[in-house]
Amino acid sequence: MATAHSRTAARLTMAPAVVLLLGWMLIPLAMTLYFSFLRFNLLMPGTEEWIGTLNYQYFLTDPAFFAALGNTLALVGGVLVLTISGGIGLALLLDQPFWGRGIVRLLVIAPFFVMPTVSALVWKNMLMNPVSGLFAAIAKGLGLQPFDFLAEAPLSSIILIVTWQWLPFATLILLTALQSLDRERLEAAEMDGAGAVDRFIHIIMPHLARAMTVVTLIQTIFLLSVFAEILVTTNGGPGTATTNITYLVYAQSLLQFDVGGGSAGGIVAVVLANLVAVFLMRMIGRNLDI
Amino acid sequence: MGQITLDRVTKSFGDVSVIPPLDLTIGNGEFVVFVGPSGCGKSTLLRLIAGLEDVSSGTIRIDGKDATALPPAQRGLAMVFQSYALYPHMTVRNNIAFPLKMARLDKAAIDRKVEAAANVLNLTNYLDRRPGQLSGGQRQRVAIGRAIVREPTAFLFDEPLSNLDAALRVNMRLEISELHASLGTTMIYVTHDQVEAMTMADKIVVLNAGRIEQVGSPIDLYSRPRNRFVAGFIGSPRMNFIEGEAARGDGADCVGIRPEHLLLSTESGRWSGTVTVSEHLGSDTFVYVQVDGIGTMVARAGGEFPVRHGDRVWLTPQTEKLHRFDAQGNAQASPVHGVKVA
Amino acid sequence: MGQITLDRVTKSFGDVSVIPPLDLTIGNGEFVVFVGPSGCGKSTLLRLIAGLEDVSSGTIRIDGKDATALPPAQRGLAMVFQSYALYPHMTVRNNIAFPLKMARLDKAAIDRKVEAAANVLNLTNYLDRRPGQLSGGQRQRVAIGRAIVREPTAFLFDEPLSNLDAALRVNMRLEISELHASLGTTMIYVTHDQVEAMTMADKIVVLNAGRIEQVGSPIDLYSRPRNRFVAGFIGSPRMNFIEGEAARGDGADCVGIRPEHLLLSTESGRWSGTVTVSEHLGSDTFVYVQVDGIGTMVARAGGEFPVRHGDRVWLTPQTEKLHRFDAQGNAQASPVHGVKVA
Amino acid sequence: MARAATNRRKLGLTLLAWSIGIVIFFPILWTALTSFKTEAEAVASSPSFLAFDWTLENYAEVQSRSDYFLHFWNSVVISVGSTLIGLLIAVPAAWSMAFVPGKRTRDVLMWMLSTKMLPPVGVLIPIYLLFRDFGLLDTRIGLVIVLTLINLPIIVWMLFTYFREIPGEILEAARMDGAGLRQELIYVLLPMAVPGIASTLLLNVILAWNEAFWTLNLSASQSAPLTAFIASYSSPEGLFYAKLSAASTMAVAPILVLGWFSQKQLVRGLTFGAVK
Amino acid sequence: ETISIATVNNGDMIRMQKLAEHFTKAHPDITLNWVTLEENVLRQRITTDIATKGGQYDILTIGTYEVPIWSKQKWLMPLDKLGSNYDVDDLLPSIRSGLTIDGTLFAAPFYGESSMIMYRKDLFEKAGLNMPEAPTWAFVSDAARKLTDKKNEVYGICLRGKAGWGENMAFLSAMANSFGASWFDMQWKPQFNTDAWKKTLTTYLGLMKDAGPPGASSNGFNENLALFQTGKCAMWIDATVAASFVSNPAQSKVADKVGYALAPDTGLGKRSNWLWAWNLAIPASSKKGDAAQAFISWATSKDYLDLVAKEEGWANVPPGTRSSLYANAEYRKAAPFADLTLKSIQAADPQHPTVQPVPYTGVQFVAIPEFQGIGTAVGQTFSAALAGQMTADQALQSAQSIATREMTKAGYIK
Ligand SMILES: Nc1ncnc2c1ncn2[C@@H]1O[C@H](COP(=O)(O)OP(=O)(O)OP(=O)(O)O)[C@@H](O)[C@H]1O
Ligand SMILES: Nc1ncnc2c1ncn2[C@@H]1O[C@H](COP(=O)(O)OP(=O)(O)OP(=O)(O)O)[C@@H](O)[C@H]1O
Ligand SMILES: [Mg+2]
Ligand SMILES: [Mg+2]
Repeated sequence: MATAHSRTAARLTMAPAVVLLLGWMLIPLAMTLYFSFLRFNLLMPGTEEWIGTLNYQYFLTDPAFFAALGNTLALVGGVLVLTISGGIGLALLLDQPFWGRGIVRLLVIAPFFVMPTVSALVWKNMLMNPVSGLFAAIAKGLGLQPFDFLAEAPLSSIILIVTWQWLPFATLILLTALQSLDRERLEAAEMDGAGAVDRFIHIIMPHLARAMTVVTLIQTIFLLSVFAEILVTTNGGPGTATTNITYLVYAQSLLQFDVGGGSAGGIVAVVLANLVAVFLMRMIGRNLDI
Repeated sequence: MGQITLDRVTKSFGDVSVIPPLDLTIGNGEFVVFVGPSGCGKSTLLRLIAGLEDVSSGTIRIDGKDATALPPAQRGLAMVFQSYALYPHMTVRNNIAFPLKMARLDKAAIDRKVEAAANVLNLTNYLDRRPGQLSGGQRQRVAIGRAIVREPTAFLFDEPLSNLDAALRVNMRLEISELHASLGTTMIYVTHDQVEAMTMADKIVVLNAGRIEQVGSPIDLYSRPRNRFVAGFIGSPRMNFIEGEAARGDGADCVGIRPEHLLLSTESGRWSGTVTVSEHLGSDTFVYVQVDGIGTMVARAGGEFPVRHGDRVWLTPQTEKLHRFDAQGNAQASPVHGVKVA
Repeated sequence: MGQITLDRVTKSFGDVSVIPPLDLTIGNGEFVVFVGPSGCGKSTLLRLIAGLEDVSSGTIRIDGKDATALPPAQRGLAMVFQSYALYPHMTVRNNIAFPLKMARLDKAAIDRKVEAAANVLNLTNYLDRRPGQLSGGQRQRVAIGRAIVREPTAFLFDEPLSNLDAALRVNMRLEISELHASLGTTMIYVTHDQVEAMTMADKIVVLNAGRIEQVGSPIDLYSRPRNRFVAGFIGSPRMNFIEGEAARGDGADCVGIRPEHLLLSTESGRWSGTVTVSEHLGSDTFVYVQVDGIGTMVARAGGEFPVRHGDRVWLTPQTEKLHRFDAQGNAQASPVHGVKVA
Repeated sequence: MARAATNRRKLGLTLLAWSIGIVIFFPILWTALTSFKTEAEAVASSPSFLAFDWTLENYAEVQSRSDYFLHFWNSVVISVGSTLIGLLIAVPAAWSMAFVPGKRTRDVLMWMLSTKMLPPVGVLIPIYLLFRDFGLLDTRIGLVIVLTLINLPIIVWMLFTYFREIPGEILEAARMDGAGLRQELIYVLLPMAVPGIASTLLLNVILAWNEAFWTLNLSASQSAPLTAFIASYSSPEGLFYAKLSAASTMAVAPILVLGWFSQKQLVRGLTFGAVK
Repeated sequence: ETISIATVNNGDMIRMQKLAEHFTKAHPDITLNWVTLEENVLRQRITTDIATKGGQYDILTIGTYEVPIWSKQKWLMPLDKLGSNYDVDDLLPSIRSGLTIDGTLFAAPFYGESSMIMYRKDLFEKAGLNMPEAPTWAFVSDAARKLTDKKNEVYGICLRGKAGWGENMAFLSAMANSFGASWFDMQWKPQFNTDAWKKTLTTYLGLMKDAGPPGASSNGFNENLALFQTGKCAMWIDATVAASFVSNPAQSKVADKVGYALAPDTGLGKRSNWLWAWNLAIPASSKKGDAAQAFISWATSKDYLDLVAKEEGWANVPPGTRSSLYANAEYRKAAPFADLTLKSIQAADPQHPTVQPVPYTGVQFVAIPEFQGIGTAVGQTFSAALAGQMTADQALQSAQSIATREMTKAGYIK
């Protein structure tokens, strides 16, 4: 497949996608970079002036920044761990024969189709609300004190909501991977005397490694920019307990309309995202053999 | 020890009966080959013995003990799969060591056994590679290594060489035969390759639609096939069958003659016809002849036999090598008495 | 017409030179087979001819016209791939019609040609099936059908039969030979199957690491290999080579003798040794002998030769069939004069 | 491994799987049920599961407040439109990555994916300004453009992994048969990749349907999709659970039903090369 | 002509949307496009749009906070074509003054509100307590603790806890005013390190801990409304508009048991009630100014009040904008809270919100552009304190440093 002809064609066919994405990335990024060196409050047009790195100084010394950094990592990490472990469990379960497998599968994948805004609204108001939510009703029914999820365990609650949304995705990919496992390999292990646990550890888990990589990669992309769930449920609070980098940038540029500061935050977020990207590609992209 | 007895074993998948009641005894140390057309139940039978499938009814005894309900790991058998079924994420060493680890052997013993097996199989230099970095033949050897280390009472092979290319297949065939000679362990081997069956087996089991058509030594089956199915199935190129008037002359509903038992002549003989294709291998020549009134027959000539498309040739059977079958396809009173050196 | 000339053609992938400068002429109507060990560049050479890869230097001429820079579709060649490369979403009819559609033929002409091709290849009943619903042999025939309809100046086949099982391979081999006989079109055929090469080729090209070792008719290569590589590569089981003292006696650094040219005896002969493995095929017996001071040699006996592991046997070469090679492995003055009927 | 799965074991698995499935599905089920309750029942301190007075008034109320069908149609146009255009751009790119891979292929793909890691809030203002200047604010075409761009990397990746499984020999065969690049794509590659393309299409329609940041910020009334529709139901004053549930059900139901009906196709290509 | 109206998703606005067909019937050449959004989203959307001159809307729903800032930027169109029978002088003076810059009206109030106490007469009676019309914080705190009965899910007092300058900070700023605290001194120095603020916050936190509902740190207006309507709060201090919801039997289980009182004070001369109005305004860039003014004129007119009264009853009339409404006997009958609402509105003085003099206007906000950010960030820390994540002292210290930082950055503090 490698004649000069096809290589030229390849370059031409790549071009639209590459050019568009470059434009999509570079143009706003350049503008953002420029704004980040300005005093630029949307509410005070005409007062823009070059202030050098002042915006960065403020953003990076904001105590909320470190909280946000930690929260972002906790959110991404927590959801990844939960969705992957839960996904493996569900995939193993859905791979077994039982009655109504098709329907259960539909039930399990359903959350993936729900808009983040809707799921956040539903969880916050109808399930987790400590007074009129369903969990509170259940707790009261059992004679327990209702738990105030979003106030007492805000980040965990958000992790729970986001996990609920992404669990189906992880399950589907892991299930497909599991079903691609050569049955003869499992039988060979069985002949070799491996029990169910040994087969899981030594055969199934390594086989799922690649799928876990993919799940990690894709979910990280989406989890880094989790936003609607936070906006709807906690507005980043209480305090900064659920402020992630995305939300912090949002607060800066769209609640305070400090475009300069928000842009500086945006650039910082871009740098961080790229660090994560490089890390991901290095650590696990290799595993993908693309 | 390694005696395996199947007693009225049957197997159905849902409503489909794949193995009708079947009896078979495999003696200790024997090399038994299952052959038969695709889908006849060879793999199923092997998997029943391995314990990877449950029998629908009947009993499987291994060394006299009832093993029908034992899980695979406890039957003391080792299996080599067609796809090799190696663990792709483990090194060769760990692949081979896996059954030993599962048996919770201590590290020193495992190392010793793995080294020994690698030695036998010429894998010592590859112990730290992954299966993905090995050639087909090497992979197959790893699969065998994994089976050997367990010191099983019997080995089960399901078409272990069918993914290899011709040259390699010859080598691996010899290696497995030598392994059998040196270990002396019972081996059950599924194949659809003529040559493998003929050259490796102590005993061939010919299966057809789950039934056993004939059991015997390779030479037995070659020279005294019990019926047309076996006669046609064993031997390559396959036996020429002659029916109708021409067969009636030899006192049977159908007579069969193998290509290597037909004498070719450019001058005279019993049947005459024209050459359609002649295949010149150097060592042999196979001549496809359109025989008048009978159909296409294949004959083998040793070395180089200079005929080409369209030439007229004559064929004469070695009469003592004629096989006679009745209308049901069963062999009539055996015409061949003993086998002579050609 | 269908003459293809390669003139100092080379090919490198990045820094790796796969084909060093190579000259080759393929005559009109010839059936040329490329053989050689895996990775020697057979497929690469075929793809260079097809135009699927660019040559690194040199010229390819088809029927005298420079085709080096032409895209594949304009070279007038048709290719049959190892994987068949059928279009799985099209019916057999559409698969075969595809090249005609690309050539903007009108519907009636297309239909006519497709029907004709289907007729030749016995595919008429399958025209409305998808490739997925066909057996391996039928798929291969569709692939050939797709090649035929274009009425190409030459056909290129890259191991077209290697995915088929043994029995089918024999049939398809015959079919392709017949096709060549009836169409008379040039065919270039890559294989690593001995038998295919020997039986189908007008001319075999033996490749080794991108170089041409020898070009000639099958019988030529079989009986007059130009060097040890060709001698060892052509013929199955491969030629026995004897080096050192034993060879010196025959006036060469190395002598070769094919298994079928060794006489086996249980009583006396030139070399003696013990049997390690004897393979009884019924029609032949291959005996692997550990010859004292020389190593393992293989001999073929016709029919059944009753020896077993450990027996002592004697081997005697047919002297006129001995091949002599010098220290560089090149054949010395040809010892074989003409080929005689065995 | 077809050894007798005893019925007892199967029954146990069935119970386990169904309870887990129902727990996971419960929030959606609960929302749907609540949408048929009156507001008073929706907040009742001992919630009833089925035994309540079913009512459709919440749906009527929601429809009278905002034109559901306009938003629905916007959602359809935007998600399907952006996915189709994305496919149009991504197919050639994925073709070249899969069949004419170079040393940079991997890097290009990873770079494309990394563009998705940029936080959208960081570039909202610049994009807003650009959109204003090009008159794209509150237009469907504007949203289609943005969603095309943000989903493009995922589309390219999915198609790439799918194309890679198609043997290159088939495309070479087409080339030998006289097909040009365009014919090769249209007659051979695309039909063969239909399952993968269907899956890509579905996944990206779902992602686009649920994308809430850009759709909300770049639309007003004309082009607002269901994500904007739902934004007017989050915490209005008074009792709102039942209305919120009705609106949520209306926003989620179409894509959920689509997803359910096409889950086989969705799953078929949803591996991103995870399965080999 | 099509005009786009961006509005907030509360009951009065939704009612306006429904009744708008009366307007379009009278103006067949005008069609209306509605964008109804939740308050925070709405504010963000329209601010972005107007600041970048995006021009997506012709009529904006904005609060009293935005009007002076935006009109100073010349972003709003003067409302000079409201028609001859649009009785501007009928608008309540305290409301109108916030919307008028240099004598020009830049936004028309749709409804106005202050805050007051809503309480459960039945519970007070049972506990033998008697609510004065103008209670003090001491009384309110004491009563709240006495009325709390957590076992039966009755909480003494429900107050806003959800972070946001328009959420908990609206309440806390107003409360701080009554404790003699303020946001800034005359040098724009933040004042969270004062005793007055400390007293404010400890009172609030202590009260919520002892007598507040669980999960208070995520309760805003809506959550508290739901709690009160379902009978779970004995007292609730919040917007006066809530009165019509809690007294509406269709929505409220306790409709017939609600009493009203002025927001509490500490005797320093300022009560802890705020002043707010949702107003309709037109971006200066709108090309459909005339049509938009016609609509605003309709929607904020006396006739509109009559229309609502006719269609939905007097209780549902948007309150707090016109004196004439409070003179209307029918309304006073239908709305027992009318009197207190008016008193509360009149009691608020956006020009002089605090006990000490300050450089800013606005009762529960500071009318500078930076306030949204600072207010929200401070709101976050107070919300965190309410959730128990930090002490009052830590929260105040952190608020002080946030505010100082931002004010320094914005150049107020040199
Ligand atoms: N799990 C199964 N469920 C249903 N039918 C099965 C199953 N496994 C095998 N069969 C059927 O049983 C019959 C025997 O299959 P088996 O695999 O044993 O054949 P085989 O002799 O090994 O064939 P081959 O030479 O092609 O490997 C076939 O008809 C097959 O379709
Ligand atoms: N696209 C490529 N890039 C780099 N090296 C290649 C490429 N294609 C082939 N090669 C190398 O060129 C050599 C010849 O390959 P080729 O496929 O022609 O061998 P072959 O003779 O067809 O082998 P086989 O019998 O296994 O098909 C091999 O060493 C192979 O690794
Ligand atoms: Mg089988
Ligand atoms: Mg090749």
